[in-house]
Amino acid sequence: MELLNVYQNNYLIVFVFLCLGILLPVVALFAAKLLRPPYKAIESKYTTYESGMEPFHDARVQFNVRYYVFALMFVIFDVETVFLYPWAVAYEKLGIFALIEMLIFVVMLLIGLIYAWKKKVLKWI
Amino acid sequence: MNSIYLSLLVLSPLLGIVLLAFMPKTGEKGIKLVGVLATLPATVLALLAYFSYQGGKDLADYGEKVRWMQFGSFGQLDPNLFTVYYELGLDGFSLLMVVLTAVLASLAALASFHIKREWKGYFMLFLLLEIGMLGVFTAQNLILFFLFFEITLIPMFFLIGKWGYFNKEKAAYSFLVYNGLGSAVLLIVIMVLFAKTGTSNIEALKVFLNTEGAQLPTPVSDSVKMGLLIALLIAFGVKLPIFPLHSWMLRVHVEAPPSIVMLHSGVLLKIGAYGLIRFGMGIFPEQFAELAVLIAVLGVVNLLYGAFLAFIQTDFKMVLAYSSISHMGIVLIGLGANNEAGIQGAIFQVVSHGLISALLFFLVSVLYERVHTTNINNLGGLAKGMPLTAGFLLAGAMASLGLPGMSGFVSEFMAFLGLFREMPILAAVGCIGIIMTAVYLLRAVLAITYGRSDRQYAGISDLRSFEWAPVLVLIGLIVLIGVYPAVLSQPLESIVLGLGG
Amino acid sequence: MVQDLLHSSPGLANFGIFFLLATVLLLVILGFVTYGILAERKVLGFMQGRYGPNHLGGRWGLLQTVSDVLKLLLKEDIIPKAADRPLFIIAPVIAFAPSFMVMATIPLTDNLQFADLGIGLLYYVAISGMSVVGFLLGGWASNNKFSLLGGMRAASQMISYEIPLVMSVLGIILLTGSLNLNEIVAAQEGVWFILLQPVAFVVFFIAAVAELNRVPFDLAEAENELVAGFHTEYSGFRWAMFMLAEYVYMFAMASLITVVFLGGWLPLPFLGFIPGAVWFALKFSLVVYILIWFRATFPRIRADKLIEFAWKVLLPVALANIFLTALIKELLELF
Amino acid sequence: MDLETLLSFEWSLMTPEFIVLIVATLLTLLDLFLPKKFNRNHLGWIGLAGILLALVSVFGLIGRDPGSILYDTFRLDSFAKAFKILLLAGSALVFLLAIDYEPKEGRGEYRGEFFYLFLTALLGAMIMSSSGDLITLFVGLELLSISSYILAGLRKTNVKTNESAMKYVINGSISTAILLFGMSYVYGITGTTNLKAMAGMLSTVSDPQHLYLLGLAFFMIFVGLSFKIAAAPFHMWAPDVYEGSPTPVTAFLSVVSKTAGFIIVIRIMLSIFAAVPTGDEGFPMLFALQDYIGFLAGATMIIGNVVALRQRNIKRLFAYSSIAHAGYILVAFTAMSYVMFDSIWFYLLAYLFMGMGAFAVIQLITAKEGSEDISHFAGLYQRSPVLAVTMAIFLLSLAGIPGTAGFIGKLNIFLGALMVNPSHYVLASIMIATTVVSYVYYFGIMTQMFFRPAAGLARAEAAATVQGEVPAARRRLPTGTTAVIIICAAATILFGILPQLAFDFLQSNFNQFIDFMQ
Amino acid sequence: MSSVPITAFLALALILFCIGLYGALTKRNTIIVLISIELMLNAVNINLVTFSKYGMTPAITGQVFAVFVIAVAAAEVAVGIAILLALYRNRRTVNIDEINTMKH
Repeated sequence: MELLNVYQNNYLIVFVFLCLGILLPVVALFAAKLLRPPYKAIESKYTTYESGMEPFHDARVQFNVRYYVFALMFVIFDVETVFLYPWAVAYEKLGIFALIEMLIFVVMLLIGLIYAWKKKVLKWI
Repeated sequence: MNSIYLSLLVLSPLLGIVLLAFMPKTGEKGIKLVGVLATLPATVLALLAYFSYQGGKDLADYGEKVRWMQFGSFGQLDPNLFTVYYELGLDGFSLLMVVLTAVLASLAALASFHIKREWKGYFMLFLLLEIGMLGVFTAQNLILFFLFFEITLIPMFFLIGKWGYFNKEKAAYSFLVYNGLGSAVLLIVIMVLFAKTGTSNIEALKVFLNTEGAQLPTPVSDSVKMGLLIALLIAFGVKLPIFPLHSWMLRVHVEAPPSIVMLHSGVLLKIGAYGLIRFGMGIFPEQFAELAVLIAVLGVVNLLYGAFLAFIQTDFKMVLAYSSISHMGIVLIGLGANNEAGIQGAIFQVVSHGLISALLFFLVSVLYERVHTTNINNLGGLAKGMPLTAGFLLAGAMASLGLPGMSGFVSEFMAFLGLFREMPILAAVGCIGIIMTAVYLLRAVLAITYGRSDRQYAGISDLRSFEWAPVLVLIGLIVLIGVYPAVLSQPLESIVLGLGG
Repeated sequence: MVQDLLHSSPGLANFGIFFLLATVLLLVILGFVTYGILAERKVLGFMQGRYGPNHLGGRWGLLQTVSDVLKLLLKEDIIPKAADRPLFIIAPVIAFAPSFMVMATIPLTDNLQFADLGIGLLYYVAISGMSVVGFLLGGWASNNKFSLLGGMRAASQMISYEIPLVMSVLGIILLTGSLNLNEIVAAQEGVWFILLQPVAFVVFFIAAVAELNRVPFDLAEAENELVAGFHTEYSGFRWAMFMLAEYVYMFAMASLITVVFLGGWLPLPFLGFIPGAVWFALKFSLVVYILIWFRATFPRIRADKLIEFAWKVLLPVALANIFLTALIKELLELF
Repeated sequence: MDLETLLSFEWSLMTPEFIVLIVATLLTLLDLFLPKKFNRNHLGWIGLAGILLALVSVFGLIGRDPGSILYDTFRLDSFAKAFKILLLAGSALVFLLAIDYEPKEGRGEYRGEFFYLFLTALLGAMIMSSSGDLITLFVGLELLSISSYILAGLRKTNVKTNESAMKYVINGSISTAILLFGMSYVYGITGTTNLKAMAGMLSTVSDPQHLYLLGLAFFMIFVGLSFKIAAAPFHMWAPDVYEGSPTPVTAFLSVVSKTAGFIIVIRIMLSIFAAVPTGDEGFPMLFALQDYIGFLAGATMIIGNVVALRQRNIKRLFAYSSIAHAGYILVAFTAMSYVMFDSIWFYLLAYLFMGMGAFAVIQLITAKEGSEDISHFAGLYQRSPVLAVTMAIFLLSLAGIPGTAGFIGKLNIFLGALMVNPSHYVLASIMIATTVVSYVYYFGIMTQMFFRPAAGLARAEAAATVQGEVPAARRRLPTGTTAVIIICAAATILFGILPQLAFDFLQSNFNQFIDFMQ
Repeated sequence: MSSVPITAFLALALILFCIGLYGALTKRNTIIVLISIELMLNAVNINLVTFSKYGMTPAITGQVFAVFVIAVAAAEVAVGIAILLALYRNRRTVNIDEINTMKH
C-alpha cells in the first residue's frame, strides 16, 4: 500500500506540473489582456508578414518530401529505442546472450541507416 | 491377374498423340494418316479380346491392379483403406462398350478426313477423347472412372469449340457447364461413397453396401443411399440425357463436327446409360427398384418428347438429335422395367443406337461435305444426285425406327417386353413413341431422298474411297445384331443375371 | 515532510500542497529565466567586448529582463487574419507545458526533488519530445511561409537530434541499470559519468544544444533567413511563451546534464562539507555558462550539414558507444 | 541467460532461417555497395541460391526429432518442416520470375530491394511456420506483411501500384489490429503467450464468462487471419493488390503469402481453440464453431468464383480465383478430418505449381503485350503453342480437372469433408458447384488462347510466324520464366498422375503431424 | 490491490478499439484512417498491459508483447505513410474516396 501511494503521488506531481504548465500561459495571457491598454490595431497589422511585401499565395504549400522522410526515419529509430531501453536496464541480469542479440538487432538497424544513407535520404536537398 | 493388356488398349492412342506432337503442323496427309492409324491398335486389341472371350477366355484375366494413391495415413490400419488403385478390368457389358468405342473411334477418325483445318490439334484431342472413352468403360473403381469421364470432357470442349459450326463456342460452353455440373454431382456421389466406405472399387462397394452389418468407417443409412442414387440419376441423366437436362445435347449435335457427333452420340451419351446400369443398378439395387417407376416414366417422357419435337424440326441434325433423346428414352424404359428382358433391351439399345446414330451422322458428314447444308428443305431429291448416300440414309433410318432384322428392332422389342411385364399401361403409352419414331424419321428421310428437288446435284460425287469403310462396317454390324443378337446377348448373360430383378 | 506526504494516500490535500510547491519551483524557474537571459546578454557582451544591459536596475542591468517582460505584457495581442486561430492560440501552450513538466522529475539535491519516477530519464525524453508539436503547430497555424519553414526545420532538427540524444544516454543506463535519476546520481558516487562515458557526454551535449535550438543549431529561427522562424507571426505574451519555453528547457537540460553526467549534487572529493545544493548550482551554472559560451563562439551551422551530422555522425557514434560500453562491461565481469 | 545455456540450444534447428537471414542481409549490403552499373539480376541468382540452400537444409532436418529452442518460442515439428518446404519452393519459383521481371516503366532503382524484400517476407513466413509463441507468431506475420506492403508498392511512379499498396496497408493494418485484439483476450485468459502453455491453461476453462470472451477472441482472430488468406470477409484487398503489384509480387502474394496465411491459421486455431472445452461433454470449441468457419469458407468460394466471372483483367481474375482457392482450403480446415494436414499441404503444393506456372505465363504475356486484358491471350495458340498448352495445363489444374495435381488436391479436401461424421454435405456441394462455375472463367481464358484469332500486334507476329520468320515472342524466352513454366507444368502433371509421390513423402516423413501439439 | 477494477481497463480498451475501428472504416482522409488504426493497436496494448498486471496469472509477457506491438505498429504506419506519400505525389490526394481507379 505504501509503495502504491508513493507511486500514485509521484504521478500526481506530474499531473500538478502539467496543470501548472498549462495554467501559466493561460494566466499570463489573461493578465496581459487585463493589463494592456485598450487598442485598435490598424488593419494592415493583421496581414501576414512577408518582409514588407504584399502577401501572396497561401503559405501551406507542399513541402519538400525530405521533411516527411525524416519523420519516418524518426519513427523507426525512436521505436527501436523502445527495445534498447529495457535491454539496457536489464543488461546486468541478461548477460552475454542479450548482448549478442542486441548486437544483431543494432547491426540490422545500422544496415537500415546505411541503406538510407546510400539512398541519399539523409542528404538535405 | 495383372496383365497390361487393358492398359495397352486404353493408352494405345497416346502413342499417336506423342507422334503427332512431333509432326509439322502443315503435313495434312501425314497427320490424318497417323490419326487414323493410332486408333487401330485399340480396335484390334478390343476385337481380339472379344473373340478370345467368345473362344472361352475368362474376362477376369484381363484385370489389372496397381496401387495408385492412398489418402491419409491409414496404411498401418489397413492397406486398402482409402486407397485408390489403378485398376482396369472387363466384364461382358464393358467389353461390348469397349468394342463399340474402339470401332466407332476408328470410323470417326476416318470420317475426320472431312475436317478442314488444324488437323494436328484435332487429332491429338480426338485421340485423347478416345483414351477417355476407353478408360471410362474399363475403370474398375469410381475415382478412376471419374478421371476418365472428365478426360472426355476437355477434348470435347475444344473439339466442339474450335472445329464446330457457327455457334460453336456457345455449344461448347453449354456442353461444359451441363456436363461439368453433371460430373460435379457424380463426384459428390463418388466421394461420399469413398469417404464412407474407404474404397471406391465397384465390386467392393456392391458388397459393402448390400451386406448387413458390414464394417464401414462411417455407416451409410438407407436415406443416404437413396439420395446418392438420385444424385447419380441426375449426374448420368445429364449425360444420357434425360428430358429436362437435355438442351446442351441438342446444341452439341448441331454445332459439333459430324465426326465428333458420331462419337458423341455413339459413345459419350452411352456413358450415362453405362453409369446408370453399372453404378445405379449395381451398387444400389434396392433403391433402384424403388425408383424403377420413376425411371420408366422418365423414359416414356423422353421417348415421346423427343419424338414429337423431332417431328417438327427442319434441320436434319436436329431431327437426329431429338431422335437420340427419344431413343435414350428406350434405354430408360428398359432400365425402368428392371427385369432381365428390360435390362438386356436397354443394353442392346445402347449398342445399337451407338451404331445407328454413328452411321447417320457419318452420312450427315458426307452430305455436309458436299452440299454445305443439313436443312431438310434444301436437300430434296438426294436420291437422284447421290443414290448410294440416299440409300444408306434410308437404311439407317429403317434401323433406327426399329425395322425387324436390324438392331433397333431387337432392342426396342426387348425393352418394351420388359416394361409390359411390369407396367403395361406405361408401356402402352410408350408405344405411341415407337410409331412417332417411324413417322418423323420417314418424313425427314423421305423428304431428303425423294422430296422436291430444288438443287442441282450435278457434279457432286457420291460415296468415295475411304467413305465406304464406315458405312459398310456400320451397316454390317447393325444387320448382324439384328439377325444374330447372340453376339451381344452372350457376353451380357452373366451381367444381366446378376443385375436383374 | 515531503516523504510523509508521498507516503500518504493521494487526495485533494496532497494535490494542493504539491500545487503550492510546484508553484514555488515555477517561480524559481521564472527567476532563473529572468536572470538567465540577463546572464546570457552579459556574457555575450563580455565576450564580444561590449557591456550588455547596463542601464536598468543599476550598472548590472538587473531589472532589464523584468522590464522586458512587463513590456511584453502590455503589448497588443495580434493574431493574423490568415492564421488558423485555435491552433495559433494553443501552440505556445503546447510548446511551454512540456518544458515545465520535465522539471518534475529532476532531483536538484538528494532530498529536493518532486517526483521520484522509476523511469525518470525516459520520462524526460518522452515529455520533452512533445514540444516540437507546439513549434510545428505554431509555424503551421501562422500561415506564413517563414513560419512554416521554420516550424518544419525545427521539427526535422529536433526529431533528428532526439535519436542520438536518446541513444547516448543508453551507455549510462547500461552502467547504472536504472532509469531513475536518483539512482543514476547515486551510481556516480565514485566517478562521474563524464569520465566514464566521455563519448556519450559529447554526443549528448551536442544533441542537447541542438534540441534547445541554440546556436550553432538555431536554424529554426535563423533571423537572416527566416526572420524569426516559427514564431515570426507571434507577438506580445504569446511570443514570450515560446521564449519562456526555450529558456525553461535550457534550465531543464542543464539540470539533466548535471544529474546524468556531472554527478548531480555530489561534491568533489574532500569537499563534502559544502552542501549538495551548492554543488548542484555550481555545476548547473557551469553548464549554462558553456551553453552561452557556445553561442558566442560558434557560427551557425549550414542547414544541409545540420541533419546529416545527426544521422551520419552522432547516431553511429552513439550506437558504437553503447556496444563498447556493453562489451567492456562484459569483459570486466569476465576477468 | 549465460553463455552455456546459449550454447546448449540446438541452433542447427534454425539453419534454414539463418541462411535466409544471412542471404537477405548480404543482398542488402551488396545492393548498397556494388556500383550502379552492376546488373542487379545477379543478386537474384544469389538469393535463389540461398533459398535452395535453405531448402536443402530443411530436407536435412526432416529426419530430426521435433525440438524446440529459445524456451519453446521456436519449434521445429513436422508441421513446420512440411510447410517450410512449400514456402521455400514457392519463393524459389518467385525468384526465377522476379529475375526476368521487366516492367514497362523500367525497373528503376529498386531492383535490389525487390529481391531482399522477398527474402525478408519469406523469413517472416518461415518464422510463423515454426513459432510456438504468440509473440513470435505475430512478429513473423508482421515481417511478412510489412515486406509485402513494400513489395506491393515498389513501383512508386505507377498510380495503380500506389493505390493498391495503400489499400493493402490499410486493410492489412486493420486486420492486424483485430487479430491482435483477439489475441490479447486469449492472453488475458491464459496469462501466457506460449501456445502450448495456452492450450494447457485453456483445457481447464469452464467459467462461462471466459468462454464467452474466448468466443469473441475466436471471431476476432479468425476475421483478422482471413485477411492473410484473402478469405471473406477480408478479401477485398486481393483483386486490387494483385492487379496493381508487379507480377512476381502477385505470384508471391497468391502462393507464398497464402501458404503462410494458412500456416498461421492452423497454428493459432488448432493450438488455442482446439483445447477449449465447451458444453457438458467438453466438446472442443473449434469443433463447436465449425459451422462459422464453414460459412466463411462457403462465402469465400462463392464470392471468389462468381465475381471472377466478370473480370477482364487477367490478374484480377486470378485474384478472385485465388480467393476461391482459399475457400477450398478452408473447407479442409473446417472439416478437421484425419487428412486435414495432408490435404491442406497437398492442395497448397498443387496450388504452388499451378498458380506459379500460370503467373509465369501471365508475366510473359503481359510484359510482351503491355496490357493485362484477357483479350491479349487471344491467338496465343497460333503464336506459341507450347505456351498455350502449358497455360492450359495450369488452368485445367486450377479448375480441378482429373489428370492434374489440382484434381487430386480437391479430391483430398473432399474426402476430408465427407469423411467426418456428420459429413459436410453442404460445404462439399458448394465447393463442387463453385468449381463448376470456375470452369466458365478458366475455359474463358482457354477460349481466348485457342479459339480466338490474335489481335493487332499479336496478329502481325503470328503472320510473321507463318512466313517463317522468328517471331519476337520466341526470339528470347527468358531463362527464369521458362524454367518456372517447365517445372510447374511437369510438377502439375506429375502430381496429378502420381500423387502417391507426395503422399508417400508426407506419410513416411511427417508421421501424420502427430507432434503438432507435443 | 488496485482500486480500479480490471473491467474498467478492458472497457476502456474496447471503447478505444471500437472508436478506432469506426474511424478506420468510415473516415475519408487516409491519415485519419492510419491514426484510427493506431488507436486500435493502442487499445490492444492497453489490454495486454492490463492483463499482464491484473490478469489471473500476472506475467511480464504481456508487456513484452505490447512493446513488440508498438514497434511493429510504428513500422506499419511508417510504411503506410511512405506509400501514401508516393500516392500523393502521383495523385495529389489523400482522400480514400478518390483512390478508386481500380474497380469492379
